[in-house]
Amino acid sequence: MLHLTERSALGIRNDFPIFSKPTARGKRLAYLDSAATSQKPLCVIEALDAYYREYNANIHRGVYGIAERATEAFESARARVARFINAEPAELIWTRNATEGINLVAYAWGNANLRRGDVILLTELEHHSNLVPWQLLAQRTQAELRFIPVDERGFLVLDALDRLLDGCKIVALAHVSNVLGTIVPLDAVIPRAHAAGAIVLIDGAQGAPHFPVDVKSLDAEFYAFTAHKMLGPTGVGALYGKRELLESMPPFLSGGDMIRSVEYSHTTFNELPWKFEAGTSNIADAIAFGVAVDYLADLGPGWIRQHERRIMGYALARLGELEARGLHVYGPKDPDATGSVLSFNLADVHAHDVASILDTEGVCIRAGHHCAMPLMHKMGWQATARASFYVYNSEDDVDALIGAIEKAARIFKV
Amino acid sequence: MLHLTERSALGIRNDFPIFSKPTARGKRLAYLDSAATSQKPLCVIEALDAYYREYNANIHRGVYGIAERATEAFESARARVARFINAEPAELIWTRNATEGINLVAYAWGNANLRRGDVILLTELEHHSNLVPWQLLAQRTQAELRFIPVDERGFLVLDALDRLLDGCKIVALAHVSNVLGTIVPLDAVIPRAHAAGAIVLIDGAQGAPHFPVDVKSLDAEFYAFTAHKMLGPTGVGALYGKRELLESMPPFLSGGDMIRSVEYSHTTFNELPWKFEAGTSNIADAIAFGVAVDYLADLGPGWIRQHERRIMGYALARLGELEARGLHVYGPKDPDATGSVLSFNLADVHAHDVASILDTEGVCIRAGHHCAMPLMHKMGWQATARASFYVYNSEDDVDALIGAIEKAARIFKV
Amino acid sequence: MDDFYRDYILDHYRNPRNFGHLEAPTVSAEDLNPLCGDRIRVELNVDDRGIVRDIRFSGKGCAISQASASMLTESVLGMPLEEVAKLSKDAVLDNVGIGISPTRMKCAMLGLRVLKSAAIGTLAGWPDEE
Amino acid sequence: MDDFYRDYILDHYRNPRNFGHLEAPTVSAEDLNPLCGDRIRVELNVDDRGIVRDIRFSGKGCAISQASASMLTESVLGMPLEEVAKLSKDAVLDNVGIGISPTRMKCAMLGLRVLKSAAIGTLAGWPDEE
Ligand SMILES: Cc1ncc(COP(=O)(O)O)c(C=O)c1O
Ligand SMILES: Cc1ncc(COP(=O)(O)O)c(C=O)c1O
Repeated sequence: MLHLTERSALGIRNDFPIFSKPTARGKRLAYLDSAATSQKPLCVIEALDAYYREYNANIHRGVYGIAERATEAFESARARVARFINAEPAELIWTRNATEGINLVAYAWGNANLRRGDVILLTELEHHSNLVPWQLLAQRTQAELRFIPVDERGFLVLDALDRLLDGCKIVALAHVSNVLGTIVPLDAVIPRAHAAGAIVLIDGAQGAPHFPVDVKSLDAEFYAFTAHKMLGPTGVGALYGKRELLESMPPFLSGGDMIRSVEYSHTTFNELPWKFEAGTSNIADAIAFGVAVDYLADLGPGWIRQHERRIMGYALARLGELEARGLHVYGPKDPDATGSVLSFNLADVHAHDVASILDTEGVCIRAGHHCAMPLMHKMGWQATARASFYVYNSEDDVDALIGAIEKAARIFKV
Repeated sequence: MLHLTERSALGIRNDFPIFSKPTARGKRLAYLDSAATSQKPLCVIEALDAYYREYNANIHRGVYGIAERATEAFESARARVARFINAEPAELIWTRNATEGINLVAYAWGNANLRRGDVILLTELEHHSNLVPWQLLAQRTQAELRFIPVDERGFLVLDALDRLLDGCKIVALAHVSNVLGTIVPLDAVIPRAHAAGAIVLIDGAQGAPHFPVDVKSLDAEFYAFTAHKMLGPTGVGALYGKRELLESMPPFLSGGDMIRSVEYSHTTFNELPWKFEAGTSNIADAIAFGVAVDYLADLGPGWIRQHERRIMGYALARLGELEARGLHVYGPKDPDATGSVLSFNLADVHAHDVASILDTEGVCIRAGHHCAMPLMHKMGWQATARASFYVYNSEDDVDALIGAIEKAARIFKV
Repeated sequence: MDDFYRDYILDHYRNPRNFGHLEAPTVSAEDLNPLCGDRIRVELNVDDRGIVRDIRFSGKGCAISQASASMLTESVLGMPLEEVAKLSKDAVLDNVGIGISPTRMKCAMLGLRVLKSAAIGTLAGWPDEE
Repeated sequence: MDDFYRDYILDHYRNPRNFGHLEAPTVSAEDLNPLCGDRIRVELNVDDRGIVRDIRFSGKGCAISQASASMLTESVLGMPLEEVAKLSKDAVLDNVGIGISPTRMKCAMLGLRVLKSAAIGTLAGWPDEE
């Protein structure tokens, strides 16, 4: 792997096999949908391959050579993913995705700790995955849901935070909005939540891939994230939790692996982190997730942030030039206030139509409600088109985006 | 792919890259731990590879080319896995593994339907994954757990079944025991359970890989199985459920994808099967699972069963020759009554020591309690050694097993 | 997909036919596209012989769903409800031509789905049926 | 791993030293190997200067856990409890030699873990400590 200074997005792109071939229509692939899922570098694909070709075996209880090797690779991946966010391995639970991590907390912590009238505080910009589990928990426990408002530029309004926190047991909020790109001011919210006696869960699905994360200094009780948005495979994610809290929680899913001793009538549970991992784990994908964070750590989360900030600056400027043709950009327009997500609409053209036309030029973006229907509704948007950037993107992708938007404008005569 | 008649286990073995190389100690790999996890054919490994190299994209909502291709491959895999057990695609829910499928039913169906005093009926031979979720459900709901007894040969004792079924709401039982190999007489249990007003869940983790499964003729309400034991990747499994039941159940995990329409205060849910799939699915592994069942379907479940029956017959005969040296074989000793799982102990040698010595000869078996501690305890076994067979095994693997057991006997002087 | 956005499609998108509401519709139905949450509503006036005499649709959506719905309203005017209930995908595809990707097919079929559910619901509710 | 099963190991397995129970142990502890569920119990007699005067272990398990525990009991006889509490992995590995795979290491360390938890628990419980 090259050193940072020698790296460029174009060099990085060479590590990703998907960019080596043109699209079905013969265009260069301008992949601008990493907020939905990222592409995977060769080292991650090869890690899967090597596991299945060379040492595929079930873990923890096998005493033969390939089982030992698989166990070591699996637990070493956990240690590396934990280190990536400055957590201890015992505090890092493998899940399927960010969504499952949030559900784990809503069930295991929520069912045991929430009572009628307790408050669950969310924000108005949450992804469905950090909203619906809390709605269902509120139904189960008769707890009350409250929301930190979002203003029309996409910023959280914290003026009434202390009132909102009154009676609150848990605050669950995104690190970064997947619609607006807004970087949520965690440092402003977490201490006040703690002061009010609430614990805090961060939906880090759009955080960990793009920003340096240090769970010790963040001091949130939980941080959920997902491999497939950070160069890893689909099917694995992780939930960080503070050790004492995890220890005090009852288990969630149960079955093989998470037990210590089982009798017909009752069971004692394994120690952390295995207490929360039931059945055969997603061994191969966890190992590959470890390789993905190694790749990211080698680039450096700081470098990644600077790289994306630069592209966002360029994209905001170029899209600004299209304002005259009716292009609207949503969310904070300051690259320091946003991650690498950019929502927009082209005049009265529906976002789906924009996306379909962009596709013909090899430009992949997302269109729709981005799993944040209530936010869309509040903002009064039927749908938005969303471009999102990652380590392999560069100014040339923004240029392709602009060119394709101009094509859409021509077709729709705007 | 060759036709059935031209196939042999040795030919099949060529399809599995792991067998192309000797073990770290230079031995031929005699992999006899498929009950823990199976090896993977090249076509499955290549399916993962192709997804990540060529059309990695998030599904369902993407309108660009690779997202469309990924969505089609994902839903086509569902259709093929469903067809493999004669289910409809809408009745097949992707899970992480068999364990998660059982937990889904224990939470979503169980919490909504069980009341204090209701009976959950299991058997004494269940894997922890089909025991602990019901213990926890019983604790949540004050339901009562009962067990169909197992006799010392490993057969279920059905004499008192009707009494056990009195007050029963759900019967959860394995298709095949992962310790004893016992084929559970589902046809004898399911109609009687239905007559008593109970629904039935089958833990098919050891069933679907080895036996033809037709959920329509079985008529059980749920059938849970897991890809990694049937040539598929780790991290994906499936839960079949009867449509009306799935429709009447509340959702389990919630978040993206399983919704139809979300407001801040409440949500309406998606139709089947997506209602039970929250967050980004394990796209790559689901697609590869589809390829695995294609491979199995091409061999034919009937052929697989005959193949394994033949090896089991041979293994029982060869192990029988070692009885004089203190080898004990557990479970039904009739290949017609067992799957392809064989538990044994060598005199007073601990199963872990047997397994470690076998490993030095390239023979991979499992040793311990096989995630069925209560059964082991009831039988009075501290641990057993377990050899299990699959499509790529042949008589030569049994010979390697016998040779390695003789080595263990020499070392331990028995 | 760009083949799809031909002039007559864009014309139907920008100037949808039969757009709006009926004073007192005999039948109406509404549904949403699970892909994007776009909604379409269809209202019909059906005479006593079961013939569609007037139709309106409403809602906001993409060019594909809007144009497909607009063209569809034109083709079912004067059609017996029984035929409407039996319309196949081709009723839409014949109008809009080819070039719709599988995911966007949900957009194209939204109007048809709503229209058919209105027709089928009504037929099922008629006392003299069966 | 086959290097491991040398004669002196098998001798300790078949004829474990200090196996059984003490009449009135000053200290005892028990734990299980999470890998396999095997259990080991250790009982100690400690004199008033904190020296291990007698020791017994019991339980069923594999050759690795039994032989490791058996050898360990021999090496801690006469040792101050404070030293027992600080024993490292090497106390076992020096006895049994190399050749233990990572997973089986849990078996080898079971006796040590139980012994140390007995020693640490006792030290912590002593009123004159600290
Ligand atoms: C009978 C039985 N049930 C359930 C399971 C659990 O399968 P998984 O770990 O894939 O959930 C297994 C395998 O470990 C099994 O053998
Ligand atoms: C902010 C946010 N939260 C949660 C999720 C859910 O992630 P996953 O689908 O991997 O669980 C996503 C992505 O879809 C997201 O953008």
